[in-house]
Amino acid sequence: FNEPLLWEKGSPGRTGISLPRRDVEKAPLDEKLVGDGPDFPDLSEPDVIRHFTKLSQWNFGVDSGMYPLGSCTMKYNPKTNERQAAIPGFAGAHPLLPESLSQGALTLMFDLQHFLGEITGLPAVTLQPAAGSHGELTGMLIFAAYHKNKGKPRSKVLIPDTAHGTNPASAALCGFKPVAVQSGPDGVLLPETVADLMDEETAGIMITNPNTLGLFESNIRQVADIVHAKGGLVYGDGANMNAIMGIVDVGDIGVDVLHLNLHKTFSTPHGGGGPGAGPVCVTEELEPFLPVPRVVKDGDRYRLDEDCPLSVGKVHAFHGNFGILVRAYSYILSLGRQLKQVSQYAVLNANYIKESLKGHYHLPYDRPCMHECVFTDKHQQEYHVATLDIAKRLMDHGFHPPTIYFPLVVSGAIMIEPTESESKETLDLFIEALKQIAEEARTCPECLHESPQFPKVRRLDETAAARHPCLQG
Amino acid sequence: FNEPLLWEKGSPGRTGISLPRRDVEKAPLDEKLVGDGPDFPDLSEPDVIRHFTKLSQWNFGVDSGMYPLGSCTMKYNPKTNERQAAIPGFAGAHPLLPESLSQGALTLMFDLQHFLGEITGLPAVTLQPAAGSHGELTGMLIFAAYHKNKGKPRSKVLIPDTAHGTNPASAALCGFKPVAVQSGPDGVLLPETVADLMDEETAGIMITNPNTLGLFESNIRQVADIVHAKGGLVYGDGANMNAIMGIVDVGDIGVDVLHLNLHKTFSTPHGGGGPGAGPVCVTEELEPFLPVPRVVKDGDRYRLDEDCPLSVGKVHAFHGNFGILVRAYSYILSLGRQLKQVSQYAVLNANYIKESLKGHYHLPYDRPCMHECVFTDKHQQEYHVATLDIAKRLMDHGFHPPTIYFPLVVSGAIMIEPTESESKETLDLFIEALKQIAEEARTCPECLHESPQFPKVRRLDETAAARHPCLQG
Amino acid sequence: MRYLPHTQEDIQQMLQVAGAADLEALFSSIPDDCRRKDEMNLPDPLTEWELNGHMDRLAAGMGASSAYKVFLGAGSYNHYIPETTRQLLLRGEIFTAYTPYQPEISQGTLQTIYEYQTLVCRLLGMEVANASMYDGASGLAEALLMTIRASRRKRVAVSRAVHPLYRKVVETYFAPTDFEVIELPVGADGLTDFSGLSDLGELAGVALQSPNFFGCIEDLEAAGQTIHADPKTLFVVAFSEPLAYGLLKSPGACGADIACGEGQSLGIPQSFGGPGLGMFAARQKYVRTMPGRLIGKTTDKDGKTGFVLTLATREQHIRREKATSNICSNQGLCATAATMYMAALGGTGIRELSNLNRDRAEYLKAALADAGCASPFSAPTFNEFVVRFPDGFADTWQALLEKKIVAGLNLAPYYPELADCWLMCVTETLSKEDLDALVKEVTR
Amino acid sequence: MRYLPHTQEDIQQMLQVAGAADLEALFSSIPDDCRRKDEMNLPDPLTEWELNGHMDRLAAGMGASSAYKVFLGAGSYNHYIPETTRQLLLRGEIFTAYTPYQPEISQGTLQTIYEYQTLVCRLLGMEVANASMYDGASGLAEALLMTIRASRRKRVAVSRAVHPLYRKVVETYFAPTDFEVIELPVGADGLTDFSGLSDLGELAGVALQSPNFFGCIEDLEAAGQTIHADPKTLFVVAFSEPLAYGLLKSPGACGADIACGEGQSLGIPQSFGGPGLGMFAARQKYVRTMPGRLIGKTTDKDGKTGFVLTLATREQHIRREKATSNICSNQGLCATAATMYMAALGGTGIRELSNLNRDRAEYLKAALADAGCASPFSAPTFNEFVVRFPDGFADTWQALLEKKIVAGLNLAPYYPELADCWLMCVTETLSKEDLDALVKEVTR
Repeated sequence: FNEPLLWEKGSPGRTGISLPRRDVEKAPLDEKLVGDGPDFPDLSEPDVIRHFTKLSQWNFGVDSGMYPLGSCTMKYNPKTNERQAAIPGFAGAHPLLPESLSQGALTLMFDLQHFLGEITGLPAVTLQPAAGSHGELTGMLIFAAYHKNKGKPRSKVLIPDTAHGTNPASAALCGFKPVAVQSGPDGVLLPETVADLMDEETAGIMITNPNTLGLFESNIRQVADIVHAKGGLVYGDGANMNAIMGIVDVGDIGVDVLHLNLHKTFSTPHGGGGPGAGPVCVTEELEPFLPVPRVVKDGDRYRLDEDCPLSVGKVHAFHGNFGILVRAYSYILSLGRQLKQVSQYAVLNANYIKESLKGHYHLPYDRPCMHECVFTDKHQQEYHVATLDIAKRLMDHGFHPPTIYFPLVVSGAIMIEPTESESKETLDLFIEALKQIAEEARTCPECLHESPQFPKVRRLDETAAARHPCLQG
Repeated sequence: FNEPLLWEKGSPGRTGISLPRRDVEKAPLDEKLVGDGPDFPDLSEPDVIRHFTKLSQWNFGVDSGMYPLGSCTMKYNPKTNERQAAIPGFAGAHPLLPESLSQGALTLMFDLQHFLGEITGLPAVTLQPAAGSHGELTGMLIFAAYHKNKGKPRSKVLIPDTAHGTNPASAALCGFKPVAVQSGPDGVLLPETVADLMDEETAGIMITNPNTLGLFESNIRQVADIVHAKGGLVYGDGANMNAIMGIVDVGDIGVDVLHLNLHKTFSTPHGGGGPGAGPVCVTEELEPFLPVPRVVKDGDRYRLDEDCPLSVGKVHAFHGNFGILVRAYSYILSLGRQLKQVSQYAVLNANYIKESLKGHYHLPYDRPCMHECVFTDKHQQEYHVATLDIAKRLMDHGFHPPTIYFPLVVSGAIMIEPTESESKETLDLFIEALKQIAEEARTCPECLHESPQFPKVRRLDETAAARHPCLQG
Repeated sequence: MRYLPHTQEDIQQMLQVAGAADLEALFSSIPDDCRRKDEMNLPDPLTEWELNGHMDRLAAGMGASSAYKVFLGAGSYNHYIPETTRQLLLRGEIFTAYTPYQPEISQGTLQTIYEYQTLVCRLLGMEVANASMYDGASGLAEALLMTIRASRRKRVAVSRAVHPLYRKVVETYFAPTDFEVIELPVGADGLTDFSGLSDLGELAGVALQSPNFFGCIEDLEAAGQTIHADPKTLFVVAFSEPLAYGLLKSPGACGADIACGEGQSLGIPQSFGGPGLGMFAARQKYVRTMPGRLIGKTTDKDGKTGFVLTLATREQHIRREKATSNICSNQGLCATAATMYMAALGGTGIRELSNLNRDRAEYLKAALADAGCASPFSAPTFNEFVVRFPDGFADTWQALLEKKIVAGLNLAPYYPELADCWLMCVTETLSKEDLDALVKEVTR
Repeated sequence: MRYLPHTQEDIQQMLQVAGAADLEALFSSIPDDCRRKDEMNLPDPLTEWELNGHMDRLAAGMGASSAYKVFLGAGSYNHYIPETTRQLLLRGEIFTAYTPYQPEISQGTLQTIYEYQTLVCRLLGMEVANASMYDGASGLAEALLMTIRASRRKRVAVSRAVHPLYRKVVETYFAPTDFEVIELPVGADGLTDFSGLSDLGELAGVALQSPNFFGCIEDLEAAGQTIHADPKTLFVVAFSEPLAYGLLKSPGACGADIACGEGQSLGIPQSFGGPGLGMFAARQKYVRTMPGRLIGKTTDKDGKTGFVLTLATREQHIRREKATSNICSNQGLCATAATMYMAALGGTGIRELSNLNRDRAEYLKAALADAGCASPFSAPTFNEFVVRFPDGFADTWQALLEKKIVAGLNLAPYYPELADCWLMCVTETLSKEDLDALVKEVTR
């Protein structure tokens, strides 16, 4: 069934909200400042409920089924976290409350910083960035401020071809020119390649580890040494932290700056696009460059410290996405040291899928993977079946497709990240579905071209959408 | 997509719940008392969430669309009512708390009794019955107790053929023999018919008003006089109260006992089968017979009074479905005197549908209706299309079907109750759908026989289900 | 008003179609002498925000478990409810649906209740469970009426150790009938005394409760054998704390013909006593005399599995005055909550939770006994038990309210012979620390 | 642990398939010298119930609007949020979905955000709105960078009456670039002083905020004319209180090229400052230089209407270092909340709510002025305003905290020249009674 757009519904004078009682006079206002008010449709409360209930039914979420979107870590979002974020003392707190009335929030932030420091091995943490790429930007601002403070601003940043897609744009925003680094034949960085490119004009390197092929960058120590030797810094994209909690101490292996995606590793929901949170963890040496205000502890009281002359400044008006921090904090407290199991099971699940499917789909790098594995459509191409077809057909089996055509280093990539939330039974169903699709590619390629069959709409014309953009109604 | 039964999922040792920390020793227990524990499947929290999320998607509720189930008053269930019922002070209250710690709940109950008395014109109210038929039972217990107290127990109860279906069973539970009363040619009770049947062996009459044809029993006063003259009582089935709030004073027109369905008239959700609440309102004369405990007010304190020697006793272990009372109370406070508008709009909507469809479907009683109207399949029978087909086809248009084959006095009845929640646009879509179906009956009857097409399952074999009952898995 | 969609323009257009001059004219079929003359005397409508404030204020003074340590049980138990259950129940498709009369668009409710019936059967060791009754008390009354239908006899016996409020409801249901209820006494150990049973003549059914009102675990196996000495007598096992059957031998395993009770413990808030959940199960052979709705498995016209309401010929809307009960609306959403809760607990979880309830209660019982406050009863108990306190405890109890402790239920109004006794309940929500604090306070 | 489904048996079976002897062996590709030697020093896992208690305790001491009368605004506003929005947002299909990269199974998110874009355009009088930025501050920084891209110039001007924390974020974003930010002064009336604008040379963009940080309503129409004297300069209108545009002339109507600001007021909890909603809209002609995601309407292969992410060639994952921004995750769920809130308000509702906010604020402003606490600024204001208090008010302010009143924001840290001034905010959540109480307290 169709659901009309909001403004195709309603009738002027209806209302879907309870307006507070008017208890004061109308105050006059200079007419030249007054507008007509927006042309919003007037709906009743049942209209609003039904509209969004219906829309929601056309959406697939983690609550609907397995969502193996590679590099996105679509794990279960615990319901208790929503309860915690909605506690009136948090949800109704103004960001500029006096410190005496903010101790609960500041305690939470201080503790969360500490936990993230412990998990990453990078002890100084800012919670201000509102998303992963915002964290990357913050990290690049720190790179810039660090080199500027040394008196030698630098102009380039090395970015491997297996890094996350956002990295070049984040570097560019800070005026750095991204320099691509090719990964080696095993899908990991070779120290010699980095050594060839690293120079004293280069601020450092941005490494995603595990990388977007789902492989651990096994030469990370050597690479870091090379970069450090030239006075550069090592940035870690921590979006894939779900693979290595308790397994790797990121600070110890040479990373100087790392952002985390709380909406990936730490279970906060992605909300159909956000909000996320992208805390940045750094070495003690880099702590002075972190954004202000910093949450600090004086005796048994917490306060906000603005007095950080080397700080990059502010990246968010207030304290970042605090409500998301509450959820991540709740998750960490719920698991504690079991976070190591999270990583172990995430990696177990990915390897189980990899081994189960490798006879059916082409596996470009056949080695132990971390939390995700990357296949391609190479075996299916002879039947004119492409990655896109395979992805769309998975919808008909009740699964969200994996990430496709990424990473770019692999042609026709199918990037599967199951996460630790999925049970063996679910993985078996998913594997079975992909095997059936591989079989169907041979026997009925047109079935795949015509998929998906079951969702509300079929394949959409994205080209027309971009050619003649219709962005509002 | 299918969703397996709970026990087809899971794996022993998994858990979906957070078990509290064990802080005491295990205490021994005589082995002969110890069982094996139930064979429940062990699921994880994400398993549980996905299971019930998926099941819910196969359900149609008021939040999904128009639900014109006649006599069921499927109006909008305000979300704020759920908030109120979940306040920890209410949701976490034990029913046997001392009165000093129950003042909030008792205040609410006392006020709700008062409001229901004001709305019905019957001043004495019990909130204890847990549903409409429980209210009917309570009413019949009062009938029995009243006559017993007069020293003359009676054996019969008159029940018109346009009354709600539950009435005979409720009367029978109290040992009364139900005596059917035929309604007149206009669909309403004739005083002379009642006069012929009423005698001093008859405890009284149970009248549904407006009746199940959606018509107001216009001779109610005369009928009541006849019954009262023979020492009988008049029971009103208030399930259709949504038609007459602020329009009719039920006590004033001769009703002695009336139950209300809070889950119909007062917006509390029906929950896929309940819980409801069926308060009973009575005249001052009958107050002594109401169930105990009674909520009474002493000065500015509220207390529970058990000292009612004529009371019928208890019909619920505690105070009835208190959580439902909270919702109804919230609804009444949200609308106040606007409850009259509720009835006006409910009746307006029903008459609008009746007039819009009467050329297309047979209308057995063509007179102004109250909150619902009753059509039949008479015009469609020549195409071998029956009420059931029409109902099932409505599902394909995104509507819940009306009540069908009820009331029994009308063959092939289609009983439509829109309620006041539905906007004119929604009614127009509904009318349009029914017109299309009438057209389809002529042009493509097999399309109707094959409906519904779109829900998860098609028509189900109810005969086989009853012949070989499979009631557990 | 945000719930009422009509604008003045809508109303005018619709009145025209309806052929009425104004809203009042819609009611022309109501005779003048039946029209209400006055306006309803109701308060001004509150805004959503005023309502929130008003309700928060009313609720604030309640001695609820959010603010107090409550050692009350007696048919209403404070158990933790997972946030998952709370959030799932708020899904509109679940809570705004009616009784699933149209199965094609009600498979969510239907499969859920089919699962509920199954889990209830497994918990109670029974063969068939209905979709719910109003509460434990009315369920027991209906069970006893069912024994009368099934046996065609007219007399039932009920243990005095059955919840006194349940017995009151039974009394109410039986009052207008010519059936008789006889009380079975309680022995010194706190268990039902069956010694006089054989003198009571032909009984339709015998009901006891386990754990009984005193928290004591009845020897159901022995009771079943005694009762079934008359093979036509039905053995009814009631309960108010189903969690006990995570640990105890089930009614079915002990020969019960009907098992019925209150299911509030299974994920349903206490809510000042309701809505709860009347659980009701029986042996298959009695299914056609059972009250309440049943969901059955079947197939659709394409052969696909689906679920429907079934055996409706027992019910009031079909069988009218010959129905097995007049019940219509039941406690569907509460049964749904219980299904979610049982699914979350699992077999492993319910075993551990059941043990933890008992172990904490045993800890308190022992600590109180050590402090000189012993139980008058020797029978083993589950998560509640009776304690005899020294003279003057009523004042202590009252004083403890100030410290936000509700130290159990005084039995005087229910059992005059136990006027100096209190019924104490301990669930998993009270920690050892809470228990130690209580012992310290009551023995101060 | 209830989030982790694997049993020991599952793990063994899977390890076998994966070809690893144990869980540690799965990590064989990590060199030994990269393996963590110690265990993470994290606390024991809390149960759900312990977590609830812990969080309730942390939150209990907060000076939140549930417990305090808070007269703070300054970019975060306490507005009523309908229960409908809260409950709808908890629907799993909405909040557990990712960015809608697969449109066939994301039409819920996509249609919602398309509706959001449309309502934002209507509110701000603009032609195209994106799917959101992080917050008002970063949105302003991105808007200024966009004026640089669009104009190919290198200098922007920002009013000193723009939120000081937003200006700090702008400063941060501009620090590593070779672009320049110039501050425009504030006049004695509380409005931006444009008198020196023509001396500033070629400007890429000029940004002001209305209502500005002092609550004053800028004369956007006049400002637009002044700024557009140079036709290549983009006029950027920022805001922190979008509710004002229920009443005020929209940025678009006044000639704005970009309108951007914080949308937290539209149905989003304050949450100690985030997550909020960066609203961002522009004229159509600038669409290809805009940052952020865009949803467009299109058709599927059967010709059915549907929605997709579009114009992605501006974005980081396609265009990489040449992207219009690096933004990827945005504030989607907050945009969804705002859509629900705007849908519930409607055109009629937002007008009345906007008026009520202003009228209540005017009432307080007048009452304080009567009591001798006047505003230093004469310009009209919306729902907040600056008041100059007599010496010693800082102590009064501190004392009022004890009475659970937070009496505005002292401007000293932000504007040293206004050290004796406080910014007071009044929304619909503060009643006349609350306002009278404040006046009484501060003038005591």
